[in-house]
Parts: sequence; structure tokens; C-alpha cells
Amino acid sequence: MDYKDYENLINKLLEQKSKTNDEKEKEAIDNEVKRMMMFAGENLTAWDRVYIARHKDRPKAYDYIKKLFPDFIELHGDRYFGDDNAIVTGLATFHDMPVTIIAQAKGKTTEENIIRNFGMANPEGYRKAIRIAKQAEKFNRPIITFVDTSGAYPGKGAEERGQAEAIAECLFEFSTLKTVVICVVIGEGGSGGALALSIGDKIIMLENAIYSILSPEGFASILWKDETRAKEASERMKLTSFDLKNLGIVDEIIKEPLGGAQYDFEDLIKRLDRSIYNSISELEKVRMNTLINRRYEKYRKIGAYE
Amino acid sequence: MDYKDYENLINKLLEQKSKTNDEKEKEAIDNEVKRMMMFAGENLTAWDRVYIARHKDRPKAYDYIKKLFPDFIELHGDRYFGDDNAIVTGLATFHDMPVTIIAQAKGKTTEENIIRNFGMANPEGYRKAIRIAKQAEKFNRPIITFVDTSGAYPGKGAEERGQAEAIAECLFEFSTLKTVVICVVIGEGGSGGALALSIGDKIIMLENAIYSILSPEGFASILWKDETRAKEASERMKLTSFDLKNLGIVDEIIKEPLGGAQYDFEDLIKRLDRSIYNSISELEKVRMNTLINRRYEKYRKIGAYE
Amino acid sequence: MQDLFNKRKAKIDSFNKSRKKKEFVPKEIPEYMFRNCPHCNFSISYREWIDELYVCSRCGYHLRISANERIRQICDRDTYYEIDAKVTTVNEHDFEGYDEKLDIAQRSTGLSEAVVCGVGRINGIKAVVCAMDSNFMMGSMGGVVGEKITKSIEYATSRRLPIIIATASGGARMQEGIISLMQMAKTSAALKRHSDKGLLYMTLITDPTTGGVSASYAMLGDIIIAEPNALIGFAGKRVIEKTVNETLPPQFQRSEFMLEKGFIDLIVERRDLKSTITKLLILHGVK
Amino acid sequence: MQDLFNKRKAKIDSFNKSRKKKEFVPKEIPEYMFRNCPHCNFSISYREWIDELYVCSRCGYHLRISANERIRQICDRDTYYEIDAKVTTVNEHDFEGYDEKLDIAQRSTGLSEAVVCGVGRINGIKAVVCAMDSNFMMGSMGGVVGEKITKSIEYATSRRLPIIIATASGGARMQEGIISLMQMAKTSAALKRHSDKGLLYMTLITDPTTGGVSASYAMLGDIIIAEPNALIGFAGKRVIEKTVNETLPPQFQRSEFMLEKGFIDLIVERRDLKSTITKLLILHGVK
Ligand SMILES: [Zn+2]
Ligand SMILES: [Zn+2]
Repeated sequence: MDYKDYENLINKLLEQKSKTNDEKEKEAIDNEVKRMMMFAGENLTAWDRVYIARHKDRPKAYDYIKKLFPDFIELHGDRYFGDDNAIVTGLATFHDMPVTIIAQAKGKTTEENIIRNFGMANPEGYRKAIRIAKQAEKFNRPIITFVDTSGAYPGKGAEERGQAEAIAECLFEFSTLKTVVICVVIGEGGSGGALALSIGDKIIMLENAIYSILSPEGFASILWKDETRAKEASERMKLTSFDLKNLGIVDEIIKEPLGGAQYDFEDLIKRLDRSIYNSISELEKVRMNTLINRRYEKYRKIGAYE
Repeated sequence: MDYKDYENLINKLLEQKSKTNDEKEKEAIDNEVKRMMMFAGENLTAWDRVYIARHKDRPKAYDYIKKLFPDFIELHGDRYFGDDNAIVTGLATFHDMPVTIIAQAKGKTTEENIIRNFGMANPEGYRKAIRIAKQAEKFNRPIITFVDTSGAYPGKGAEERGQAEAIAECLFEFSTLKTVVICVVIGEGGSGGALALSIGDKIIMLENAIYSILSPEGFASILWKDETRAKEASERMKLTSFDLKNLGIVDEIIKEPLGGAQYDFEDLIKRLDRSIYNSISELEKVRMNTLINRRYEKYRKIGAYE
Repeated sequence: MQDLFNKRKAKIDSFNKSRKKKEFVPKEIPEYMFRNCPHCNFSISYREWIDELYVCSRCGYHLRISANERIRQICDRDTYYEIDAKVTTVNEHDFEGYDEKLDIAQRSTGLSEAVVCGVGRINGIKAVVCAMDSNFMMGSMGGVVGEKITKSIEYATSRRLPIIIATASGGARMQEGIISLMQMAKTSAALKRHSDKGLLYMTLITDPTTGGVSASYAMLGDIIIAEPNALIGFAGKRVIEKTVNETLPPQFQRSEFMLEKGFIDLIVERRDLKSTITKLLILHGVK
Repeated sequence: MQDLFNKRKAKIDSFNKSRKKKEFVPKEIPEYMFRNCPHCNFSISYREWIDELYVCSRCGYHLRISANERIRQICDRDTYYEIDAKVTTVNEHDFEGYDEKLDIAQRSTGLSEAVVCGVGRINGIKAVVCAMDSNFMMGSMGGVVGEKITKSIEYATSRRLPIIIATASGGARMQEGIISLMQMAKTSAALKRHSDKGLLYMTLITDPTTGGVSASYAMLGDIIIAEPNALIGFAGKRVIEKTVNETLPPQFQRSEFMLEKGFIDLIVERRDLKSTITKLLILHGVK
């Protein structure tokens, strides 16, 4: 049984509860829900995490921004072609320190998702990210990125305006950006579109976030010509936070409440806040050259063979 | 009588000559033509020069490139949006030295002008110029620009893609470009669209080229609400090479053959080649900091008041 | 010639002296007690216009305001002083009718030129602040405007100060011809030096900002703020319409449109302007 | 495990030894004496294919060629030597069927991986030259490809050499998952260091160059050359068509199209490739 099935069951139970007046039944339902949450939440498969990472109720970048950076000022535009709403950039103070935020912003409602193109950026989104990152470098502001996208937008205009070039330029520029860069994978981290905003000195990943070369559906479709084998693919793709920590790609995992980030967002935010703060404090002590060299080595050693 | 009227007369005389077999008449016509050329060519008004600068037979950037840089390799694209045919960029060897060429390229035929948008660049043209200029800086290549445009293209797309920003960025970046920049005004130098490629260490101007804040027609239309007073405007605009030399904006004038560059292009090229070569040789000896400071002072002092 | 110069200088001097006293009497006060909103036609008392910073309390329309009013709205009271206020044309402009036009502009605005440049404090933070005035020959940029802007930028560079320029300009000062065009190069070059020192430059684009000013310092801000519905563009609407042979939508080249097109960082209403600028200064490490 | 590794190593060693002798016998020679042009169907003798550098003498169609043939066409005879040729996977890939696929690719191409990296001379000018081979698992980039490319870039950086990479890739090596994705970051970072030293990087984009290779080193050249009609893009055509729900024109994502869109510096026919690269090297001050 997948986590999704438990969720359905729980929802049904909760509906049942809302219809009854019998206090005993209510209590029984509560206990059952708790038990199921515990059981399901503690035995999550990779596929369950894919489901949770994409959950519509899962907090999105804007939720994190609102909580972590209440004085956030959004800055728009790439100064070439447009302002991409799939990537949100801006400035804020964080523990009395100016910081730059670059976030892949999925929406929570259909309307918002249409505006945000379901979090799939066009080249102008990546170019905005580079522009804002270079300003962070100029003004010595740490950068915090939030990664949450199924991938870069595979649209016609995106290709015409150089999706490949824009992503490559992100990888190129962030690799030597002379300021501390913290990346937080909060939901889906899919393909080059996610990688473009994942070049940093510290990669933090939420427990139930996923990060992979492409979606399990795409993976199954390419390798097995069968999109429906996505579940099977997810189990082999090493896309969970634990897999990525083992591979040395992720530096720190932030534990989530049972069922996912939305179940106790305040607590999660508190721990994430501390983690980001500690990371910046620690990294700001490192000499800039050392920082850039370490960043290089971090990526350099992945897939290094004798 | 304008130069244009003399030109018409001369053309009529030449037609007459082609129809006669009388050697004496032919000789008489030749003498008359010569006399008229001399008279007209030596008494050019500003308006005559506007006519000559825009003449369809006047050599265009490609003519200069072919003669001065026979091994020219064209490089395309701004790496953001498109390749603008109104600005041609590339590399060549010039007296055994690698150089970068950035040229506003009007066409000579209607077909070519349609491709080249009559030499009126879009933002991607200016962004290509910046990209190519920064590469010249990286690889220590002198840059030679050719200026010949009635202005930046006032199109809808041009505005949407930031014509103002693209021109501003040219002015900004060229002002501290760490390589020698030579600008050659070969035809029309109109408004910010021409200025964008005129930021350099030495400004060379062909005798009959013009350079102005906008076209005489536009000038008359804005100031007097009467486009037909363009001729009158041209006389007041100080747009000839001599005016600009007096104002300290142009550093050197290259004399043209009677009637304009096309009447003895080989000779003109020889002198232009020497002038560019001498300028580069001289400027390459200057320390980079001094060069950049001098470039700054060159523009700094224009319109400086106590 | 020298006479003319002395006359103008005297006039400006006396104006500068007089201005100190008048500083907090906004000169936008109309002759009548009420002035209708040019957008929604709502009748608003001038007291309210002043209190609302010349923004229509009904429809939010932002009236064009003078350079001095702009500075009043941005800078802390009694902190602003002009730098190089006396820069003015020493050359005779031989363009027919130009002297008269200048004279009328100077009399009607009380300014010597289309820009006011100086240093002030914004919620205590020191910054160079320049404001253009579209009432002065449409805020056109001639040699003096270019020179004053450049001097202000250089002042900021040498003292490591941030600079904020509020733009309002129809473009180049035609009467000064090529000299005017060259101001684009001069101001941009000065900004490059300022930027290379790691200093902050913010533009506040107000209605209208077109032509040579848009294609130079207006578009070079690290941060580009625009007022709502301000016209921002290089070419004029009529020229474009003639070129492309179509009618442009009303929102074309307006702040909101240009934000969508990627050229404006943020649009800020006038009532939030000072606090936003303050926050941005702090976020750029300016103290 | 170690056995498997030794076995593969031995195989590659023996291949490397054997290759020296075979270097000038192009392996594209087909079994039959004639091979039709896949584009115009013209029947061409294999001698002519070889002489014409695998370009159809009738329609100009550029056949896909192997990495070794590419190197032969670019580098001077007997000047090319591989660097880190023996880099190969030491980890067991636990992805089902991957080892077999690798084995088949290795046998059929005679290569250890989808890229050949080394140093050679181009009309006497020393340069690092890497060539990808689309016959090897569609030129997909896994850890070994990323590592070899990165080592080559680092080699070029430390010796102040220019580097030329001929790309041909369907994208990431799916079987290696996230390791494959990370090669985009690794190669791009290495190129940034190379570039920061003022050194020249040229890409030669050949058919097809898509996915992760296009979104990393393929698009980062100081100069980006493409072969005629090469497919260049990030997303696959079918994915795009599904996304936008329209049929794309045949020229979409082709070299000529991408040049128009501003992403390709120049398109060079194969017969002019070596001379053009030589000229470009000289024009960048490489001797
Ligand atoms: Zn109103
Ligand atoms: Zn063929």
C-alpha cells in the first residue's frame, strides 16, 4: 500500500469523524488516524516520497519565504526579455543580515500554477537568477536558493531563447560566485532545471524532497518506453534525501514532521532557519578563495574515477 | 543648387555623352563634368553631406570589411535572443594582428536592406556587440567599430526587448573595456543607436560622413513640427566631420575623393588602413589604466561647464 | 555675452538664496483650492494632494511632481544640500530661440536646469540624490544636466556613497545637438566607475522617461524602481506606430508592461517610496 | 567485482594498443562498396565517403562520424595522443542491464567510453581536443564522460592550452542517474576556471547535441561552431510537441535555426573545419 492510499483512508476516516457525534467513535478514529500516520510515515518508500514531494498541500517556496524572510522585497526581470514568475528573486534580512533569495516557485492553486508555469522556468528565469546572483556577489550578500521544479520548461519559446544556454550559464557562473551560496531542496528537484539553482557551498534537503536526473515517469519512459513504470523507476533512481546524502551530493537533511512538511510547518521552519543560519555563519568565516575551491571540489569529486 | 542637383546634371551629361559619337562633344562633356564635380565637391553644404553620407552607392560596412580585412570571419548571435543582421561582428587579422570588428551594416540593395533592417539595430544587435567586445577584451584584441546607422530601430519588439537598456549597456561596458577601441564613422551616425558603437579611444570620421543627435528630418520635426525643414536643420546641427572635429568629438578626418568615398575607394581604403594602423600602434603602447582614464576624460570633458 | 552669463548667474544665486526659506512650501499648490485628478477627474483639494504626495486618493494616479517635491518626499527634512548647484551654461548657445526657452523654463520652475543634484539623508542614511524635473523643458538632457549628473556620480564615487537618480525626461535637449547626445556616454561612463567600486546605484523612473535618458543612466541602476504607470521607453509611441504601422496598446511602455518585459525591478507607489528606498539601502549594506 | 574491473581494463588496454596500428583505417568503412546518402539517397562509394570526409558529394549532408574520425579530420597526422584514456568506471553500477549495454557499446565502437580526449596539433598549433561519439550509447554523458572531459579541461588550464570539444550526445546517461546529472556542474565549473585564466574554449556542435551536454559544456564555448543541420537543443522534439501541442517545423533546433536565434557563432562545413579552427586559434592569439 502506498502512502497515497493511507492518505485516502485517513481522509475518509476524517470525513466519517466529521459526520458522527459519538465521542467514542471520534476518539477511536483519532487513534486510528494517528496509528496509520505513524505506520505510513515511518515506512515511506521512494515512490511515497515522490508523492509527498509533489503534494499540492506541501509548502512551496513562497511559504518558506514568508516565514523565513518576512521583509522580503521581490526584484523582477532578467533585463533581456522578461520576468519569469517560475523563479522568484529578491532581497531580505535574515538574522539582521542582508541576503539574496532565488527560489523556484510552484503555485498552490491552479490559478497560481498557471501564472508560475507550474514552477517550470524559461530561460529568462535562469537569466534573472544569474543577474540577481551577480548583484549578491557585488554587494557581498549570501544567497539562499530554494529548489522545487519538475524541470526546466520544455516549451518551444524556451528552446528558441536558449534554455540550454541559460542553464549552462547558471552552472558556469555560480561555480565561482564570490559569495556564500546555500541551496535548499524543498520539493521536487528535477533535471538540469533544478541543478541550475543547486550550485552552492551547502546543499540542504528536506527529508521528503526528491532530487533526480529527471522525473520517474520520464526515466521509465526513456529507459523502458513505459511511463507507467514510474514507481519502479523511483525505487532505483536514488532520488531520496537519504540516497543523495549517501552519494555526497546533499550535505544535510532536515527532518520533516510525519506526513510531510505541511503537518508542522512552524517547527520545520524553526529547524530550517537554524540550519541556514548556522551554515552561513560557518561559511562566512571561510576565506573566499578557499570557499570557491571547496565548492569546486564538491562537484569535482562526484563521479570521479581512477 | 544642392550637390544632388549637380549629380543629376552630371548624370544627364554622361547620358548625353553615351549617345554621341562626336569626339569633340565627348571631350567637352568630360570637361564640363569635371568642372562641375570640382565646383560641387568643393562647396559642399551640410545638407549635401547628408545626401552623400546616405548615398546608395556609398560604400557600406561590408565594403570596408572586404577591403581592410580579407580574412574576416563573421561571428553571430547575442546568446540571448537572436542574431541581428544590422550589426555585423567578427574577427580578422589586420597587419598580422588579430582584431575584432563590430560594424553597423546597411545594405546596398533593397533586398539586402530588408535583411539588414536598413542598418537599424534591434537590442540583440547591441547585445551581440557587447558579447563580442568582451571577448575582444578577454583575448586582448583591438576593436574596430564601423558606425553607419540612421538610428536604433524604433520597432515594437525593439522596445519590448529593451532597446534603451541595450544601448545604455553598450555605453556602460565600452567605457572601461580593457582593450584599444577605434571607431570609424563611415556614413550616417544617428542618435543613441550610433553612439552605442562610438565609445572608443580614437574616433575617425570620413570627411562626408555625418554624426548627429538624430536625423535632420527628425530634428526639424521635433523642434519646428515640420519635417520638410530638414535642410535648414542640417545646417544648424553641426553634423559634419569638420564641426565634430571642432567640438573635440572626432579625432581625425579622412579626406574623401571628390563626390564621395565611392569615387576612389581604393585610395580611401589605403588612407583609412594607415590611419587605423597608426592609431592602434600608438594606442597599444599606452598603459591600460592610462588608456581607460583617457577614454573617460575624452567623454567627460564634452559639455563640461564651470 | 559675459553680461548674459552674469545676469543668469545672479538670477540663479538669488533663487538659490530664496529657496532656502521656501523649501517646505510645495510649489505645486495650484491657484484654485481644488484640482481635478487628470485620470479619474475626481475633485481633490490641494491640501489633500499635498498630504497624499500628489497621488489621487481615489484612483491612485501619480501626478508628475517637481524635482524639489521629489527630494522632499525622499530625503529627511533639512538634510538635503545641493552640490554644484551653480553649474550652468558658460557657452553661448547659438541655437535660435534656445536662450529664451531656457529663460522661460528657469522662471517658471525656479530651477536653473532640468535636474537638482545633491546629498541628503534618507531615514538617516546618507546618499547622493538627483531628481529631474519634467517641467523644465520636458526634463530634456543637455550639457548642464549631463554635467550635473556626472558630477554627482563622481561625488558619490569618491565618497563611497550610494546614488539615487529620479528620472523624468523626454530625452535629449535638441537645441544642444551632439553635445546633448554625448551626455549619454559621459553619465554612463561615470556610473561604470561608480559600479566598479562596488557602490549602489538606484534609479527611480518616473513619468515620462524616454529617449537619451532612458538609454543611459535610467536603465543602468543596480536596482530600477518605477512609479506606477510611468512611461518608459527609447522611441516615442508615435514614431513606433509609424514604423510598425499598428496602434500600440495603452499599457505599452508603461511601468507594469516594462516590469513584465524584465526591465524594472519593482514598481513602488509613492507613499511607500521612502521606506522602500530605505530598506533597499540597508539591504545593500549602506548604513 | 574487482575481476570485472580488471577484465574491462585489460580489454581497453589491448584496444588502446591495437588502435595505434589501425589509426588511419577509418572504421566507418561499410561492408559494401557503396553506401547511399541517408538524405538524398545518392549512391556513393565508400572511397568517396572517406575522401569527402563523410559528406554527401551531391547534397552536402554531413554523416555522423566517430570520435576517432573526428580527431583525424581535425588534428595533424600522428600528433594526437590520448590523456587519461584509461579512466573507466571502478564502481559497480547496480543498474540492471547497464553493464551489458556498456559492454556492447565498447565492443561495437572499440571505445572505452562515449568520448575520446587528448592533445594534438592542428596545423601545428597545440590544443586539447575531445570528441564525443554518438555510436557509444547515443553519446550519453555518465560519470566517466564527465570525468574525462573535466580532466581534459583541467589539463588545458594547467598547461594554458586551448580546448576544443566536439559534442555529440543524446544527453545524460540515465543509468547513472544523479551522478550523470552532476557531470553538468562539474564540467561547467572546470570550464569557468579555464575561462578565468583567459584561455580559449571552442565547441564544435555536431548532430545530435541535446539534453545535459547541450545545457553544459556545449553552450559555454567562447566560440560555438556547429556543423550544418546538426540538432541542438535542451528538450527533445517530442517532449516539446507534447508540451505545446503543436507540430514543430523540421528546421527547429537545427544549426541554421539556432544561429538565427543567436546561439551559434558560425556554421562550418566539414571540409572547411580544420582551416577554420586553425584561423580561429590564431585569431585568439594561440600559437
Ligand atoms: Zn484619480
Ligand atoms: Zn546526399
